[in-house]
Amino acid sequence: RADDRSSQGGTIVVTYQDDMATLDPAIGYDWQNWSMINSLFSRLVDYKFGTTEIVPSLADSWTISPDGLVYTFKLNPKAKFTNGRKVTAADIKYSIERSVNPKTQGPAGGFFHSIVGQDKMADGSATTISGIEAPDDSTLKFTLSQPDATFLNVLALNFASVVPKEVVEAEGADFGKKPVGSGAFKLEEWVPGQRLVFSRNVDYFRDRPNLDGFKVEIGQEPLVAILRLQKGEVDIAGDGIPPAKYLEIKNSPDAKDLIVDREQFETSYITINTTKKPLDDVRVRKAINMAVNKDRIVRIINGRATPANQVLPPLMPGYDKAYKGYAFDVEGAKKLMDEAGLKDGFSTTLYAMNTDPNPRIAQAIQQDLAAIGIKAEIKALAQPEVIAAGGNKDQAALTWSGGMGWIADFPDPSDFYGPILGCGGAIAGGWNWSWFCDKSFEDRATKADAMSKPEQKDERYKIWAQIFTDIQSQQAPWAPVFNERRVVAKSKRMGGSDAVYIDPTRVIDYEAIYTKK
Amino acid sequence: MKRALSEIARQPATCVAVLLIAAVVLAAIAAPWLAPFSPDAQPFDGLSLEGAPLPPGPKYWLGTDTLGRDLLSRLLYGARTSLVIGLVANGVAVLIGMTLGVVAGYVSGVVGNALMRFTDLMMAFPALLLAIVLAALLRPSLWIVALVIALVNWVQVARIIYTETRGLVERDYILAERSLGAGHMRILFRHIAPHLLPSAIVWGTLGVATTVLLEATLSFLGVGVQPPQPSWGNIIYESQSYFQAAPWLVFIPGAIILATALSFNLVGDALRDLLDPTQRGRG
Amino acid sequence: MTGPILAVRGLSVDARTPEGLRPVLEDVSFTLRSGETLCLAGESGSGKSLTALSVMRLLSLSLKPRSGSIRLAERELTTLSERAMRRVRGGEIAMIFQEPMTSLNPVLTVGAQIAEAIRTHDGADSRGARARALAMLEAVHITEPARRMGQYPHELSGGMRQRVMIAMALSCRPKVLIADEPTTALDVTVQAQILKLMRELRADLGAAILLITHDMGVVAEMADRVAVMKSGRVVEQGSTLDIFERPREAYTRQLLEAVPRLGAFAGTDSPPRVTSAPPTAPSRDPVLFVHDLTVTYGRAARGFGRGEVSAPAVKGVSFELRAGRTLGLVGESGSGKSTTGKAVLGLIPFTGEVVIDGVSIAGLSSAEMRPVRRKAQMIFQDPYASLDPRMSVGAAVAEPLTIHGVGPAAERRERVAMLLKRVHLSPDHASRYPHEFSGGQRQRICIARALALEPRVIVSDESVSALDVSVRGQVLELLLEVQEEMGLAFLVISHDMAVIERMSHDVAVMRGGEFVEYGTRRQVFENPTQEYTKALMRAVPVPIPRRGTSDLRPVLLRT
Amino acid sequence: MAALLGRRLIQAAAVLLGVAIITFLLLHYLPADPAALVAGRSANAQMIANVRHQLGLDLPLPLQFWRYLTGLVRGDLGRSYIQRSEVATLVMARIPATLVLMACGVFVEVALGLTFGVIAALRRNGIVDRIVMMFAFVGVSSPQFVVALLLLYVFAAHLGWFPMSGFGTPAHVVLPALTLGLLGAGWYARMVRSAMIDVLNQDYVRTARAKGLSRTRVVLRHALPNALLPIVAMIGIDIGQFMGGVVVVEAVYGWPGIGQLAWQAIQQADVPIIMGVTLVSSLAIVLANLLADLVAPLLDPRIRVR
Ligand SMILES: Nc1ncnc2c1ncn2[C@@H]1O[C@H](COP(=O)(O)OP(=O)(O)OP(=O)(O)O)[C@@H](O)[C@H]1O
Ligand SMILES: Nc1ncnc2c1ncn2[C@@H]1O[C@H](COP(=O)(O)OP(=O)(O)OP(=O)(O)O)[C@@H](O)[C@H]1O
Ligand SMILES: [Mg+2]
Ligand SMILES: [Mg+2]
Repeated sequence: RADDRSSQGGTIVVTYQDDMATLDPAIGYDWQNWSMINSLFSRLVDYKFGTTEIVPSLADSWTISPDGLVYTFKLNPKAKFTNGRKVTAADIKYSIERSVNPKTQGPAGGFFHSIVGQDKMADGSATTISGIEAPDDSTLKFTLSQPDATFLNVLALNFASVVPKEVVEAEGADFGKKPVGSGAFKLEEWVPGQRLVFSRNVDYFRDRPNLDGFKVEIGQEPLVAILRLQKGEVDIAGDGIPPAKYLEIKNSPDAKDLIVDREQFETSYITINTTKKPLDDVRVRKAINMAVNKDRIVRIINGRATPANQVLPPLMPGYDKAYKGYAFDVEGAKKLMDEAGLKDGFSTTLYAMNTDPNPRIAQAIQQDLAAIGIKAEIKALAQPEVIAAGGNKDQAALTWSGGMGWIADFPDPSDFYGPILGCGGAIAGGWNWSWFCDKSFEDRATKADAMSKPEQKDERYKIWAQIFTDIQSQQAPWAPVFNERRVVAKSKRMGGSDAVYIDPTRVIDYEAIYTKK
Repeated sequence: MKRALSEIARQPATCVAVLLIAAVVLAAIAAPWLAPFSPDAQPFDGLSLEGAPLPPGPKYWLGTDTLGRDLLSRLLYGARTSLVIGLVANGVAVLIGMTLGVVAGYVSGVVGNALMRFTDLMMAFPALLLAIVLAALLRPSLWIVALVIALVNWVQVARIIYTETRGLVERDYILAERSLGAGHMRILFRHIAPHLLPSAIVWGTLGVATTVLLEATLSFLGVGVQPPQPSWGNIIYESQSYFQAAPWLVFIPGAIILATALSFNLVGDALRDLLDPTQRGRG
Repeated sequence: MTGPILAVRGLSVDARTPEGLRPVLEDVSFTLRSGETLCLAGESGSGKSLTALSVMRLLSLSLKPRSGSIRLAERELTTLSERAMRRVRGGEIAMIFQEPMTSLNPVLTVGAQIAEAIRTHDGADSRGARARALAMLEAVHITEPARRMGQYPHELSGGMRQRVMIAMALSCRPKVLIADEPTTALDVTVQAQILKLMRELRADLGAAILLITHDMGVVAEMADRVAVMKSGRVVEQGSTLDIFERPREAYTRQLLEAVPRLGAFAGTDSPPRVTSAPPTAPSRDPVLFVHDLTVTYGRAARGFGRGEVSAPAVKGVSFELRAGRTLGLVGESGSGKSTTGKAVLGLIPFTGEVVIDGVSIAGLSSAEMRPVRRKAQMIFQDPYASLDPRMSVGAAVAEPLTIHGVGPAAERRERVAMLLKRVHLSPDHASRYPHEFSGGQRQRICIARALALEPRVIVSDESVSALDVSVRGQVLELLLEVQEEMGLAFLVISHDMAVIERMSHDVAVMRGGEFVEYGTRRQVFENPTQEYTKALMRAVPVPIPRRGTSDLRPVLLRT
Repeated sequence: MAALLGRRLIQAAAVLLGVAIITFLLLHYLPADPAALVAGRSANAQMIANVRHQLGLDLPLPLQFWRYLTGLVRGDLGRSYIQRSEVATLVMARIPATLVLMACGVFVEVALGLTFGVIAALRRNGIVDRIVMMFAFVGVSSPQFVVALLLLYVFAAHLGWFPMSGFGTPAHVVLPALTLGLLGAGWYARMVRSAMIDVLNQDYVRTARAKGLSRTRVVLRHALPNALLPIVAMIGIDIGQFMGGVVVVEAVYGWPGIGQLAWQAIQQADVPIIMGVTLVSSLAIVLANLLADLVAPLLDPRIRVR
């Protein structure tokens, strides 16, 4: 569009309801702070805006040893922290170790599992990770215990962001409130419960972001945020458009200027506790898969998603176009129930988060299950309680993942296996709420991840696709329901491709978005 | 009794109120027969193609909710829950409040004092928390929510009643009763409690609506009635943010709650005048 | 003298009742010249207060003037605009009310309340107003006027409060002062002072006084002319002398006879008998024996454990009371009469010895007290306050029977019927509620309730002082009657010497919580040893019109 | 006076301790595992255990409580699980906003309540009275969230008289305070009405009128102060009832107060914050009642301790 030319500068207003948790890259791990942390700090490698393609960042260049076990990075000399100090290899080593260090109480530890010595660091028996070496200020060398195709993706995670040791030690636990990084923006002001003000980092080592800065207003009720957005008081409503307002906006004349609606690496599903009678019977699990009327559920959320038939979202490499999953088939489901000897059904509980639209979806599921004789009592609770229930082997039988649906940390199918379908996640407090742990699949998974060479990429994806397809068709530990599209509401003056508002890995690319002339 | 009826008959407003209450109670009892649909049924045509709830129309008289369920049917069934909450829970709350208030006010000294401190504690205590924990520990049910509400709402009443009682015990006729050798129980229940009835009624009726709404908050937190069981409170609560897109989902139940509460209030006032012999033959 | 300052002509007022309008004032007419005192006399409910309120145009909404004219000098008040009327109120016509306790605003200082009146009418600035308020307080002979200015009503005694009311009323030098039972709620001694004060002030200010009272003694003492009211009408009107010496109406005569005359029973040891019942042989052993009784309030935790220990309200009181006899307890307000009465029935904690019919009640549990309660009963000052307004009269009378589980319901009903007859009420009153009775009837109900258990002792605390003369006589009769028939022992508490004289065999005079004088009626009344006793007796207004305005009796004891 | 104050202070402390204990117990049974939450989605058993140890959640309950108490004495409310910063600072940062909101809320409540209560009393059983009481009732029985949104749509979004959300200028506080006050105003109107009716029948009101005072003066100077006595005690109680409303109002109007913090903490099972907020609000309530007890004597000389 003609007017859609990037204008350097300008500051914008972004709103969220919840208070900002923390901006500490070793800890921050939610929707809200992910993109801000991303813009405050920099990492060895990064993604090209709006894509999943790895590009150099702190690292100018890198080499991978033939066996795929040693990664060596050359750092960009221009990189500086916002406190003026140069970024050195030691900083990066320190930062990653910090992420793994249990004292940090961060969620990141697991991601770096393939680095030699991560385990010792994680259980507190070592104070450094032997697999990370900084021979000189501008060279960094990682040694892996086994080849890992996703290692570069891991290094592109916020958890691998570089932080200045001296500041971290000075601030201690408050670093998350007074972050200092080497990213595109820096934090100017943080008024708890009210706003955070970010401004452009003038001596950013990569090309400057378009915006001079952005202001994040928190405690903003989504409905009100949309109202303000319509009045032009707000540029991005971070919590998206609440269901109550969606249709109104969508059908309004200037919808196309206001709404960014894009697919993401997301699947919303029902976990079926494979250890709980009678759900341990695969036929029952298949019956459940057939019973759920996904089209209607999608309609309930105003078509803001596409029905899902498998674990992986369509965007994800390894998505099996051939596999159609279980079609909606009440009769078939009933038959399976018969075979399982449950002609007159059984009663169970369905956990779900208590924020709209999840209770509604849960009720839709409840009705569908009732149709095949499964009486599901709904427990609509706050997120932590649902997570606790799911992470407790003998509590949650069925759990609707909506609102907490699995969103990939990086664009690789393996990310959909480990924590949520692998044995590693099937622990008290873990996220494998189906408690699905099958040795044969474990082995296939580790094998697949070992194929780290670039040329093996496509083959590897094929293997993963097979794994997920088999899991569903043989074991059906999940009933995938839909792949939710992310919807962001932005003011008319905001420019930039949809991709930078709904970035597959960063959520919002504060570096890339801009205001129109 | 006859007097009662004639009294009420003299005030048209009260008559309307009585009829309305009767209607609500009837609706609650006869819901299965009156409701055109099952309250939980989510017919496919209950939502527009875009998934929007349907406004009142020929098929769904009061429209449908955000799951495409018939609002009328849900309101009819919801009456059951909400009556229990608004009457039983609220009633129990007032009862507890009265008992504690009266006792605290009557037995001055250590016991009374202790009771008031306990009231203070309850007043300072975050009720929602209790609710959440109960929600998770117990199997949520209508009776839990009733319990919680009772536990939450008695405090104010106790406070008010307490001060009133303190005034009453100074009165001469209480002394007269004691000089006749009346026991404490007799004085408390035959000679003090009746005089507190007016305030009890006022607070009771004022409480109807508030408790019905409070129930919704609690269901949201997971205590008490869980979906799909309807209650007037959670019908509003579920869709309160839709009040622009689907006003009928908020304002129809809202109006019903209000009307019911108002009726109870009117009847309560009438009742108060009836039960007060000193009102007899006065203007 | 010139024409009347206040002239009321054919005043009629209706009360709005559910059944429609009910006349409460019918064609009331009278005139008032400046400098003169007109008394409105008549029994309770005869319309005295309504007349006064009509003049002030302060009738409550449930009352509606029908017809009549009220002229203040040349001005017609009934048609005056509300603003103009406001200038009249307090400015030209001021009013004093019956209840000094409740007629002053509890949260404002005395000074403020008086000054307010002055400012509203004379537009004085606050300093000026306060100065004049102070002057007024001096004028009403209140002790330490300067200090009173800053005090709150509850810190003053009844007498003081009434003085404040008067100061407030006269602060704007009104032409007319309406006093509605200004002394009824006060002690005799205080009453005497207030009446004297009003006489003085009338002399100084030359204001005309419309004095409302049902006490013919007061009338005789104050009035130049009298208007007698009965059920909303003025039945007789004339100079005080005429009314007293040549009453035309039977009702007027009845009023005059009802007035107890102190010394009427001089020379007798026991009150004249009213029944033909054989006199009970005075038994040796006392029904009530009290030794060294002392009561101190404020020990028990009151309210939130607050309560400072105060000086004893009753100190070392001893007396004994035998069957069929009456001990009269007299003394000024606050002297400890009621406290004594409550204590001997164990209604309040006390120290010392109290023996009722052989049982010492000191430190008995409420359970142990029960049997004793059957033997000793109490009749309270305010019959309305001492009846549960939400309980039918029948139930109230049956209450003691129910409490002590006497007989089956049916029998109780009979007993109640009998008791009601006993106190000259009809049994079918049982289903009515207290507010549906007159003061006298209510007191009868209380008596019936007290008699229900056929007690040996009855403590009667000011049982008749709330009733007006005509009724009072009947109730006293009733009490004597039941005493003679049932051989009861009475402890009669009153601040009215006449009542004491009429009722008692023995008399005790209380002051500051102690017996200052204790002896047979004859001793105490015919040759009192204490100056205080004499003062009490002198203070009783005598229903003999006084000629001239000079003050015959010295006024004692400043409040 | 001092003695009384002292005693009430001790009682207050006792109440707070009680609240602390109960809350702590309840939170212990809160069915959410902080350790797991903190450790995150991809944690293994080992890591969760580590975190649990770090947070001291593996200690026996009494010891945990003791630690908390000792911290409390030092004014240390612990650190938030989610936000990782000190609860004390988080709460403190929120208090001013909530205080402002509450103060204004109470003001609106009392102002409206008094005005309409008095009007109703003066016109008792008249049509005005009926209408006022009717509205009072509607106020009491309407869902606050909806009221809040309605006001916001009408006065902020459409008429644009007030800002839609935020905090700072007086204009910001109007709508939140109004929403918060409307509910309570109903209660007050009712109580003031009955209190006023009582007082208006008192002898001293008649006396005041007999003095020739104007009606307004009689009402404002003589009747109202007496009618206020019972109301003051109510305001004390009220603060407690306010908390619920505060949550809703703050959420809708983006008011940066305790309510939002509390609600979010509950939604995130952020135990230390819940604990802190509970204690602070309890403190507020206790203080409010204390204040009411201390103010009463100022209004009513009869209960002044001499
Ligand atoms: N507000 C009212 N509404 C209806 N009737 C009333 C009202 N006030 C007084 N009355 C009636 O008017 C009559 C006269 O009352 P009023 O107060 O004048 O008697 P009173 O002579 O002053 O008696 P007392 O000596 O007891 O003061 C009584 O029968 C009373 O019941
Ligand atoms: N409940 C109480 N608490 C504290 N002090 C009291 C109480 N009742 C009475 N008093 C005080 O005890 C003293 C005696 O009071 P009491 O009522 O016995 O006097 P009284 O002779 O009955 O006066 P009256 O003739 O007005 O009835 C008074 O000084 C009074 O202030
Ligand atoms: Mg009178
Ligand atoms: Mg007395």
